[in-house]
Amino acid sequence: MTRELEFIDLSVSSGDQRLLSEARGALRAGELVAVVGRSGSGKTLLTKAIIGLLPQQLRAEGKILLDGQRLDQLDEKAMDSVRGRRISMLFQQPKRVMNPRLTIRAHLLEALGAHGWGKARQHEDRVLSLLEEVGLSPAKQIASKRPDQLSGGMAQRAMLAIALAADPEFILADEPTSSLDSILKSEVLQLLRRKQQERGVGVLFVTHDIASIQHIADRVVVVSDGQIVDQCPTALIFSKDRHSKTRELIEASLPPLRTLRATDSACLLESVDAGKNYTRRAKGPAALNPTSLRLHGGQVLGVVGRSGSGKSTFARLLAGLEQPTTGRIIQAHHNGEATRVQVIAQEPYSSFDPRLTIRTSMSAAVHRLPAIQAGERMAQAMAQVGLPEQLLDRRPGQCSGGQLQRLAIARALLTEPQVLICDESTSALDSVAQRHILDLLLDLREQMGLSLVVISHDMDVIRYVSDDVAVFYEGELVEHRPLDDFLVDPEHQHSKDLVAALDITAAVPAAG
Amino acid sequence: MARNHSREILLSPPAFILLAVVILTIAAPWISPYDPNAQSLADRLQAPSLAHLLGTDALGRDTLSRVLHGGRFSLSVALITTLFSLLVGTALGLLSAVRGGWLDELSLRVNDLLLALPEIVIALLIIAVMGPGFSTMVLSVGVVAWTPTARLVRSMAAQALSTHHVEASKHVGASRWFILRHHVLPFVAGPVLAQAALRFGLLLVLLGSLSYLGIGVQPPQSDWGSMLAEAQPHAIRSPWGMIAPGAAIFLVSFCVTLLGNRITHVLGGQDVLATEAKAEIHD
Amino acid sequence: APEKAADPEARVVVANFRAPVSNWALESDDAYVLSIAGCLETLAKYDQGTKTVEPMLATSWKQASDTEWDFELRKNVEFQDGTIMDAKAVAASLNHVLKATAPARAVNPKTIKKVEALDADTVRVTTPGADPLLPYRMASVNAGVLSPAAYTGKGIDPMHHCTGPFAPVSEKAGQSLTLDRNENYWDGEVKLAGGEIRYITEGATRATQVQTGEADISMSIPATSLATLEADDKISVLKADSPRTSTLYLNNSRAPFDNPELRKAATMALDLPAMAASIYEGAAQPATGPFAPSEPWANPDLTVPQVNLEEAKKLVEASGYKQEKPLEIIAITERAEFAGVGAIIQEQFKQIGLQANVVTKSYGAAEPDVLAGKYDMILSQRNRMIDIADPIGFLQSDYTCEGGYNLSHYCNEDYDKLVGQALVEKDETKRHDLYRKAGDILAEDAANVWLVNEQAIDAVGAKVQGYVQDPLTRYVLTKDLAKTS
Amino acid sequence: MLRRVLGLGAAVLLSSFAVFLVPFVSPGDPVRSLLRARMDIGAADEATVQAYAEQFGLHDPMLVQFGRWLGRFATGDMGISHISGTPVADQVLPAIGVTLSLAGSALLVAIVASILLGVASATRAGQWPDRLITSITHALIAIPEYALAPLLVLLFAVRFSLLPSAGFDSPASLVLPVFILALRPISFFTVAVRSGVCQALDSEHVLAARARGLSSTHALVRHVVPHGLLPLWTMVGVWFAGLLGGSVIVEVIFAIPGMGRLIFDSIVDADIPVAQGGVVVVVACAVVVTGIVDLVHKISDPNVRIGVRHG
Ligand SMILES: Nc1ncnc2c1ncn2[C@@H]1O[C@H](COP(=O)(O)OP(=O)(O)OP(=O)(O)O)[C@@H](O)[C@H]1O
Ligand SMILES: Nc1ncnc2c1ncn2[C@@H]1O[C@H](COP(=O)(O)OP(=O)(O)OP(=O)(O)O)[C@@H](O)[C@H]1O
Ligand SMILES: [Mg+2]
Ligand SMILES: [Mg+2]
Ligand code: NI
Repeated sequence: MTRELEFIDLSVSSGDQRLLSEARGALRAGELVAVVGRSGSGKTLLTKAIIGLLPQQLRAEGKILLDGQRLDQLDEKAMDSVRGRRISMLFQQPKRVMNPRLTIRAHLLEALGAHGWGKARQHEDRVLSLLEEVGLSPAKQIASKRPDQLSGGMAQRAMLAIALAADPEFILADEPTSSLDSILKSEVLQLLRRKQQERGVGVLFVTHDIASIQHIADRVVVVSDGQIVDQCPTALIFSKDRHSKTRELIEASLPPLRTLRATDSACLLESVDAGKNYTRRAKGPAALNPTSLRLHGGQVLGVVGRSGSGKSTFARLLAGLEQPTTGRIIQAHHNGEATRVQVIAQEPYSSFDPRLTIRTSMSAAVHRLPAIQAGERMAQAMAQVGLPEQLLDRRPGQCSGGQLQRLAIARALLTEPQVLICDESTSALDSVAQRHILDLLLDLREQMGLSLVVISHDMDVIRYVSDDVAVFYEGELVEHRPLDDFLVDPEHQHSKDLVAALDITAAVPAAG
Repeated sequence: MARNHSREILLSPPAFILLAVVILTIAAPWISPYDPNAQSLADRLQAPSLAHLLGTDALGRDTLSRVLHGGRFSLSVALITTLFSLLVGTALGLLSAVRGGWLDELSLRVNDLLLALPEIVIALLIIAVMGPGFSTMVLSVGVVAWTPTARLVRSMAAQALSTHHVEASKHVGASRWFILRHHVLPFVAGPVLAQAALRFGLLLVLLGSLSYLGIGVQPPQSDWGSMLAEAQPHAIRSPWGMIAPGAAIFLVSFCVTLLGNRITHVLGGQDVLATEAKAEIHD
Repeated sequence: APEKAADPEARVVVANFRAPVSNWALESDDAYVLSIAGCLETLAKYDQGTKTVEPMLATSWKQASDTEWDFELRKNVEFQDGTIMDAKAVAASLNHVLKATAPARAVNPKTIKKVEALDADTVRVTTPGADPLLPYRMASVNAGVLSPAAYTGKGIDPMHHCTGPFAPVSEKAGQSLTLDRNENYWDGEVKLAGGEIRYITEGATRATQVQTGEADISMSIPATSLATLEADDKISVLKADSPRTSTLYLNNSRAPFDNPELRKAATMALDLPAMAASIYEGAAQPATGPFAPSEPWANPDLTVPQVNLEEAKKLVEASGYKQEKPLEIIAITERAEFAGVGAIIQEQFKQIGLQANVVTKSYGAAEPDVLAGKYDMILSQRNRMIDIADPIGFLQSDYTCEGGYNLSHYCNEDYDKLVGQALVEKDETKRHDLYRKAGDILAEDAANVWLVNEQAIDAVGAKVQGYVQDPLTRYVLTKDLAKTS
Repeated sequence: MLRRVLGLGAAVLLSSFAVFLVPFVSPGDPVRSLLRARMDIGAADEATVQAYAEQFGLHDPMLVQFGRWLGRFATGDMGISHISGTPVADQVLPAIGVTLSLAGSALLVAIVASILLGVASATRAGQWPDRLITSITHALIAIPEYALAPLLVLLFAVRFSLLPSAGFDSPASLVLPVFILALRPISFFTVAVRSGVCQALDSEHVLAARARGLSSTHALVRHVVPHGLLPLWTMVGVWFAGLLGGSVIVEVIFAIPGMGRLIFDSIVDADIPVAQGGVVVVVACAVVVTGIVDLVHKISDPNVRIGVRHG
């Protein structure tokens, strides 16, 4: 008999509000099931409900069966021996879910159920072999590190080691790759898939990005507004007659198509050997080594690179938010006015003051104009980003992430910029919202001749929007070329990895 | 603060009690049954009776009348001190958060110093210079009392200023005043108000302790603290003299703290004591 | 019931109102603490019962001349460290006090010129002028005698360096002094095994301590605690006339109280018995004049002034005083009860048409103005026998025209003449007569309003035996003090 | 750190100078005040005052006197008490010892109590035990200790004879003063622990630990409480500093020869070297304590250690 984790009529409610209603499904050992859905659709609640760790104020109903045993009827103590041993979890932010005070070893020992005195020594071998298994070496050294001493990719691997520690039958993975850049993402995905197949574990893989799992998942479950609206084997998910929500998700995944781009030759912004060193000591590694680059009117420049490679620093220099320590940024002058540059931040929710109405926040950009004129300008900007004017009188908490990111763009438009810098402006959004924002940006360029600098760690995004690509690696601009050339023939090793990652997800064999 | 918020705060039991106490003390000259200073040596240290609802003190003065009149002094000193420290603390806290640099450094050090110096010692220093009295009490406590507010405002304002949305506002050209008015003040106001309520309660107790030690209000004027000190020797024979002013201090301080807590609650914040806790944390 | 037998192993805990602050300097009030502790002894001793000066460490004394006194020392007295108390040691002890920068009230270069050892057992004390009161001075605690080893480079070390029935063995700074019985005491067997003097400056706390049994004897119980302690049958409360009179000092040197009529009116306005019964809880007697009635030089014919508002009002009118602004009564904060006293006086003055405000100040803050004559009234309190058991110092400094502590700025030549005579009068009866006459003049002139004579109140636990109250707070741990188990 | 040390130096100088000024600005002759502390009320004559002032140089110009004090202080000498004539250190050191043990035990009690109360109420957030504890903590800070202390003495010392009414010698004599001193810190600490633990309970790493199969008590002990106590330690430092000289009332009521009282009395008596010494020691101790707490905080909080600012 294959082992099976089944949930029947599982509902989660907060007060009278149903957040998840009557979900039904099953996960067999050795199977990787993807749960996809837009942000807020209830994917996380589903996993938490299964493992019995819903927040206090939420209530779950329905049956959860593990090999026929009712988990929902177990007491806390019995549940404790299920968690970790038979079902374990992977999370989106590995660093946030580890105790910053404890070493990786301590976390692993804890997962092994061995945090008592004297047991640590006995389990040392197991700890090391687990770390090696997930590709973390030298294992001994890494075991003694604390979470904040690891990079994102390493931390996610460590998290996987912890999840595998007690040899569970099932793993519930809640967006474990969405905080990683594309290279890491594909690495971790492959690793997860490999382990899952080696060990015959059943994995419930939660994601909002249907494209990323198309080659690894056995089955797909689509969640929308708290309901499971569709489920089928992965191969069938792309057929035209699926549920509309499924279609929406699939359409949002970025196609490698490219629209026609016309760049005018006027140079708006130029970086001449601009570099930045935050540390006072000249010896220390610079955040950004001297970089030279030109930005033309109507151009879309895609900027990629690992975390910490200096992308944001470069953006801040371009926007004039920071003074370069070497070189300079030259703004072109037209009719006596310098190029206006605006920045759109990554996190939509934190870029508006939660206490203020959107109108008040937006008025910061036009507070020098008379009230009537300011109102007109705001209305105009709202129209440009395709939002109804009523939204202005809401507070950020009452808007969705996608709406807020549009509002942030509208606010930037109020200053009539010529260059818009989007620093990871879509990475906090689900795939559908992301697609909409990217399309909006391309529209704006088309209509208003805006130049865009799009910073992203996601090669799909870069490929979708860019005319030219700039690759940063360890504080250095290592490659700057038109997109076409770049995709065909990347020069730098890192660029090669990036381009390869675009295909690697596809190269992982699906279980047959 | 939205209208319904104010209602939620103002219609709570502690608010009612406080309002009642304030009205009673303001109306003291008209409603108190006796002249608070009228002595009747024959009727000293009486237990509560119909004639004297809270009994009489060692000079045969009516305790109820004295508690009512004493409240005028206690409450007004505490109020003025609180307002004083609120103004000074907010101004300095904002200044050091916004300006930073040496000003910030200086105010941090002054804070450190005032934290380390015992409050009563500071009060003594000022009393030594100015002699006891109303203004001395306000000043001697006020000199230290602004520091928690300043620390809170500084840390809250710094927090507000370091948010992404302030950064975003700055990018689109918001003026300093715009940021202060829309992003900083609304963020700071709630906790500061709540803290002021808490401070009021604490100051009421502290001011009482000055009077109790005999370095606060000077007879024949009296406040709750000095009434306590006067009544303490007779505590066994006539506990009412102690219980009444003690309970008054406790009640007002308690209610005002609860009120402060309610303010933060309504604003979705933490316990008012926790804002104080946060204010204590500084670098 | 028959008395239980004393326990020879018992120790007595005394809650004292005074803490030593001057590193046991004998010229300071620390000498009182050592005396109370049964450690420090003097050549002579003033006996409250017989009202005479009696031998102590000296067996006798005689005047060699007007200014020279020879004290014959008791033989075979040993200090607690085993050394012999000889004339050299005594002279050295006294000379130490004489040389102090801030000299003692009774023993200082103005009253004693020099002290020298005539032979092993005789000490000669020379005074600058004739001083019939010298034996009184030698009975003052400041004239105590310590072993030469007590005088160290760092100050005075009293441990095992006295002659008394108890030897100090250890001290907890700011808290207490522990003593053990002196096995070799010259005056016979010591009944207690030892004792402890606790320094507790808060009166209410002293009262509580005897109530809980933590202390066996509590000295100077505040009036406010009296009723509670008297209600407790495990405690006996002892009272005695003390030489302290709470006084409303009137500024005789400036308007309006330079007018004797107005001063008399003030006297008549105040209801002293009511004051004594209320604020002082009956622990003080309404004053009849400058002296307490039990003092040998008090005029027995003086009575408590009667309240006479009518007469007082008339006197105020007759004095022609037009009140423009309220007078000021300074109540010193060192004495908590003065605030209440001031409030009562304020009320009663109102009835005769005198408006007054009470201002509380620490004595230190008030002193410069008061000494300079810039005040109306001050409530204060004076110990007439703080230096010696005779009021001459008080009469001289407080009321003569040139007196150093003449707060009321009183000046009357007749009075000065009487005091001058008393200073050199050898005969005690005659001297007391002169005091009485001087006191009568003060009363007649209504120099001040003497409010109440305070009483010394000690509370003693039931187990204590043989405690004799000393209103001058000099003796507590004595050889005869005992305690049952 | 260097800044802190400089700040400490400045703080010590400033505060000792402030204390030093008192006799110059307050009414009354400080020399007479000193003499009165040695002997009961009564005016010393001018010659005595002169001689006494001379002995300690009290009639020298103000700055000369302060300079002299500074010079001595620089060599580690806190001077001579003007009342007892003995080294100030002999009075200040025992007093700070007393106060350190008093404040230390009060804080210890407060820490233990607040951890118990705070964790209890955080883990039952919103239920009746939480509401009860919250009301108690708010009531505690409103209690005037000068009213409560005499009442407790009446109850425990006089009525039931369970505890000493005053003094500072036996452990029993510490019970009441420590309890009273601990009240206010208990309430502040409890709230801090509660909110810290609540936050920790909501944090993802606790959720993850539970998902790893850790029982709820185990997770509480290992992950929640240590994290939830972070805000507590800073508060402990601040309170310790505050209590060093701020326990005058309790010291007066219980006849404890501590620092608060020593400073209070010496200012009243104009014994300025002692007051200066006391203030210097209190301020220094306070700064050292907060420094230690900072250090502990830095070591125990990895976020602070690696220099990440957190809100
Ligand atoms: N503790 C809670 N109390 C009330 N509502 C909640 C709570 N947690 C989640 N919700 C609501 O439940 C819904 C589903 O949330 P869930 O976290 O499962 O979404 P998700 O699919 O995981 O989204 P994402 O992709 O953004 O992680 C959302 O509307 C959310 O607002
Ligand atoms: N304000 C600052 N002070 C000091 N160092 C900084 C600061 N901002 C960035 N750095 C450092 O500069 C380097 C480059 O950072 P930057 O933010 O430009 O990277 P990034 O490519 O945008 O990374 P990510 O993808 O994580 O956003 C990093 O090592 C970072 O730690
Ligand atoms: Mg989720
Ligand atoms: Mg970045
Ligand atoms: Ni911190």
